[in-house]
Amino acid sequence: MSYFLLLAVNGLVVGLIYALVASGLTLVFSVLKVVNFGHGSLYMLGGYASYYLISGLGLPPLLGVVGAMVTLFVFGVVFERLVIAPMYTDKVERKDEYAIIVTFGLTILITNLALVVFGPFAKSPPSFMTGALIAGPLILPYDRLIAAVAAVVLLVGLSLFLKRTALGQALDAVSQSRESAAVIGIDPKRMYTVAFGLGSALAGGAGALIAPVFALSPSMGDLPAVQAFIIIVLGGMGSVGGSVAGGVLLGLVQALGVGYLPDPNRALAYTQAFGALLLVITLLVRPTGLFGRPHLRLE
Amino acid sequence: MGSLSFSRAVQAVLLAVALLLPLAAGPYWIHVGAIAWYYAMLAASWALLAGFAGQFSFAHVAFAALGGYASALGVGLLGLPVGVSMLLAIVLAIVTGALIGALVLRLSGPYLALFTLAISEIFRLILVAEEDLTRGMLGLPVPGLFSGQSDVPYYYLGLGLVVMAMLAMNWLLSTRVGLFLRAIREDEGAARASGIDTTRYKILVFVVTAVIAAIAGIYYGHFIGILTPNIAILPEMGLVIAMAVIGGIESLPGAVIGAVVVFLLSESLRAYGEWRFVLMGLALILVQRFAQNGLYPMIEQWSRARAKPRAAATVEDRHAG
Amino acid sequence: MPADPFFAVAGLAKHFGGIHAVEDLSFTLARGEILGLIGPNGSGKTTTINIVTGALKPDAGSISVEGSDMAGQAAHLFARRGVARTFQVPRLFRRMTVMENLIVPALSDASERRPSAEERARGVLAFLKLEHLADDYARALSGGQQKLLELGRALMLKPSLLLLDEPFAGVHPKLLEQIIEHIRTLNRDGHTIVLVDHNLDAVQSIVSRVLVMARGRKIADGAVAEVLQNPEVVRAYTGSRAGAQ
Amino acid sequence: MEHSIRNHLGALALFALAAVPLASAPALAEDPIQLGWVGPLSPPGNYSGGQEMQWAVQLGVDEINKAGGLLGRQLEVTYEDTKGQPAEGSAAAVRLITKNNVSAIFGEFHSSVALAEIEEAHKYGVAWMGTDVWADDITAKQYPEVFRVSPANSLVYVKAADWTVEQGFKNIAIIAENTDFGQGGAKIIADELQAKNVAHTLATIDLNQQDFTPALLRLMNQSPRPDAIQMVVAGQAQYQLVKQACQLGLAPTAETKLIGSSGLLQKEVWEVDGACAKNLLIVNVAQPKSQWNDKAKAFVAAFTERYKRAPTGVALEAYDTLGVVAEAIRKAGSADRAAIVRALEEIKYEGANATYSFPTTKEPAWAFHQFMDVPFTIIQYTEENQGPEEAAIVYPKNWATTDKILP
Repeated sequence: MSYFLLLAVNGLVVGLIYALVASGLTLVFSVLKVVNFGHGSLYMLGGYASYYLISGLGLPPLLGVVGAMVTLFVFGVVFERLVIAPMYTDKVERKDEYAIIVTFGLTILITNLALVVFGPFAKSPPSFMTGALIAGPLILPYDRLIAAVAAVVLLVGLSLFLKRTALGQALDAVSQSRESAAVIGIDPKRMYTVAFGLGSALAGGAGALIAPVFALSPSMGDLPAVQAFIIIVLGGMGSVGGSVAGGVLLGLVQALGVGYLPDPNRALAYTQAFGALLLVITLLVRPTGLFGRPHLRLE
Repeated sequence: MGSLSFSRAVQAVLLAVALLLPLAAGPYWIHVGAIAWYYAMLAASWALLAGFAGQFSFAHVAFAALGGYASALGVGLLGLPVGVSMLLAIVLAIVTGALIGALVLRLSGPYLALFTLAISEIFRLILVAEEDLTRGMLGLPVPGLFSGQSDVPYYYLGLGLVVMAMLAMNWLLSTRVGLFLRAIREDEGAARASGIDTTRYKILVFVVTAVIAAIAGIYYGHFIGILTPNIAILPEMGLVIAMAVIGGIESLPGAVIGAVVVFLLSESLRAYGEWRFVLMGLALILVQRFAQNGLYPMIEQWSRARAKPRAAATVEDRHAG
Repeated sequence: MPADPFFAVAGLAKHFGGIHAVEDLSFTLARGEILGLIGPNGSGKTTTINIVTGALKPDAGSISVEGSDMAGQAAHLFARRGVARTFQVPRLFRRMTVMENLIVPALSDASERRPSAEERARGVLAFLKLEHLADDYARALSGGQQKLLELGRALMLKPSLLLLDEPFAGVHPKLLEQIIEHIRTLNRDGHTIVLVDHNLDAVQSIVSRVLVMARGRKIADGAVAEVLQNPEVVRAYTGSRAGAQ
Repeated sequence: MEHSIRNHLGALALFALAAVPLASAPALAEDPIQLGWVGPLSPPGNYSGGQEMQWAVQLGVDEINKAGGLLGRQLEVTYEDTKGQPAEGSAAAVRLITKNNVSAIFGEFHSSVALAEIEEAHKYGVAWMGTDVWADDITAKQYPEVFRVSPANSLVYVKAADWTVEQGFKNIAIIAENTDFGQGGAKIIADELQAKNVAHTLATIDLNQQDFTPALLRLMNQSPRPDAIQMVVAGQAQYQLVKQACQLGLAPTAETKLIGSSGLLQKEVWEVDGACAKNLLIVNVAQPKSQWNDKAKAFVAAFTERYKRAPTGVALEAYDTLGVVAEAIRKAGSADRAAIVRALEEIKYEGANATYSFPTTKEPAWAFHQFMDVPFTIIQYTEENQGPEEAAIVYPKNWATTDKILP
């Protein structure tokens, strides 16, 4: 039983971290209706940004995270204005494909640039707090705990922001319907820029928070990006609450799968396949996601 | 019809260059050329799938892996003659292509992309994990097809396969099927309302492109002599997408030229290391941003405008090829 | 009862979650008839069109086309049976030429060859006075021209029943007359037509019979003058009528 | 027609641009001696290992050239990034052989890539010298052109497995990365443990994976808990394994030892793992500091000076690979390919890490052209921020600085 509990708690904590990674992707999807295939590289950039802010400018770790979010916000805004924005004009015909290609191109660009600029060796910013919380059978490294708590704070903050602030409500309105938002005087294009900037900031924040848990490398974003894709599909694309549920579900499935499948070697080798399989099945059986609001793309 | 003659002329010249290349180039460029044909087949068939039929799939290199591994295992595991093994691999590609095509019927846009990405990853993980069968990352040895040391036979085999794939796809596009695929890409609901059995044609296009990808993979495996699951990693898919998009996602010759140019450029710029891929990512974004239909159709259009200046530029012959 | 009910729906129902988009809808059409299907926004008109053309599967009910029940069959089979439609906002094959747009439905019949399809398409273009645009991309057409082209595309199916979803919405007044004229001509030539609009005024000059829907249900069905007297219709339209103008 | 063709030249220019390299000039006789290096410098290859190798080689090249070159000619090495992809490797090999006209090829980190490269080397009769590729198959093919300075899996991991048995471990967990290196090494260890009847479990991990906690929890809850965990992981995932095993209190502890691979010799281990890396045991294929000859000392000093980091075993191997090839050219008295191949069979070269020779014994198959006296140590970090050369040596006995494993 305590074994199960150990696995489950670990899965839960990791799942919350996953949800944080996915939150920016969710926000961008809900407002722009675009899956940002460059999300993983923004996450990676955030990790490095905080590393250099902490080690270069000597900022305290948590301020490094904030700095990374600001940096990535600016980056996201610029990228949206320069590259994504033309999508809303008539010049771009295949909008879905356009968005996939430019964001995927961003990944190729940034991942390789990172290799040249940041170098091939692993880097790691200092821990927020060394050691682990030990309570009975439970063992939780503090860095993970802090990342998970920060994830909850950021996710709750994001939800409140969307519900309670004028800007958030405007974003939410655009995510429900561009047309009606425009009717009540919201400029959807401005909201797209804001959403992409915020989505990038959230990706960067996630990378910065997770950097001390795992190490930094130019390819560190590849896997989290895939996991984030899985989560937003599980959660029903575009729903923050759904993403949290999706993240936790993914964390649990992976932890318990690795913990209990009979052949330990295969169980581990297939860790990532569990999530991918979950995505495949969800899209086939319940394309609206397990927890999310229904979306319009499916006829 | 200016573009038709233009496209024909360019393709004839390029084909002649390709045919004569082994006479002029050293073994290295023949080797590189032989690999370029692999990417040319993948890029062109992906362009048919994504550009013409609007099925933006991330599973295309997985089909190449399927073909390569199936053919290699047929020889190595089942002891089949190479020809039989290849046929078996193609049959497997037909079945799998139809299955995937049927599974994704209701999905489009980002959903289709994510679904195929997940399927592709699962397949790759199976290749890695089932090492008793596939030898995992150690790599599966694949017997060669020709005795002798020269890569020239492979080069011409690859070129022949590219030409045959192009002829087959062009033929398909010239029939009503080509029209239907484009109609489905433009608006699936309207296509159905126009009497098209969209299910049938979507499955068909997955089967056709899966078979071409599998043939590419079979060729590649037997040529390189070893297969690893890395053949199906996401960056490889990214390379194929970049090739097709840069060349022209809605132009089969554009995709082939894109594949050859991108691959040869990345080979000849090896001295620049990772910067090549930085450039490729940048090129992908810029082409998509400023020339959505790719560089080849742009050049085509430009040449037509030069040859026959006229006001109405709306008429295009997109079947030029 | 019409003399020749070649098209009949009975007990049609469609629910989305808790919303009853269409509930217990029955009506018949005689060959050559022209029917106005009207009702306020959200009354279930488009859902009805979607169901009787196979784009949506009904939760209950039957759709009989020339005697055979087609409820639940795929959309392309309806089209092949001659049930053709247009959409509220034109859904053309935007990056295909006008000619290509037209021959797609023709060629969906495996026995039709391309030359004959193109010839028929030229006939349709002549009828719609769009000959000069044959080689233009559909996306380059004006809004009204797009509506016309969509009508032409439906005609290429040699339809026995034509369902036009708000053919007048967003059309320039100059083209409006033209479209009305086309519809009249088509009806004269023997096409059975269902004309969907939320605006009764727009359709009453063309149709003789109207079917009124409100909240998914049929509330009236009959001659125009008669239906206009129906108190339920008046009630359904109070308030929404001004907005519909 | 003429007119239209002129208009088409623009399109052809695109193709011509790609074809420019076709026209590069052949090498002149008194040009530098050309050598080719192959290895991963970008993903999905193990690019950090490849980078260290490349640096070490360039250091050696500069030294040779500064001292007047080889046979009076300068030495020039073309570096090819093979990305850990076999197709890249074979293309790189063909390119080096036919275009750069190299006299010999050396390097490589990934066995699967090496296996593709040696086909080309064999085809063209060019010597190929492996730096850090461990699959038995490479030398087992017994191509006359193929040599290896690095250990074969059977050479090292049999020793490593034997050592764990000698230490009296009764229940060993093997964690291997899903690469040619990991899967190959794990299989050898598993087979050896099987042969000696020692209980073991195998777990394969993906290198992209970052969270191994569930797998480690599973090991923790195994009954009995493993008393040693042997990691056969080259990539950065190994840092994560160490950190997570330590945070869970699984290993390295008195109850469970943690044995890692040479990736943990890089200084980043302290940045990522901090105190957790203390008491780590590491399989190292380099000589201990006490055994360093002048060459090794000079190399380590020069490398540290130039690249601001201490070299690991891989760098030493890479440096020596170049040394071996250069020695063969000296011995052959020419840069002729066949002469180099012949010279390599007769060579006895004292490098920084060992004295190299390449036997022609054919039994066992992998021993052909395999350097057999690979220095093999197991070290243990005893202090934080320790360099590998300062670490305690626990194996072999004649080099050991301690007879006690901590903690």
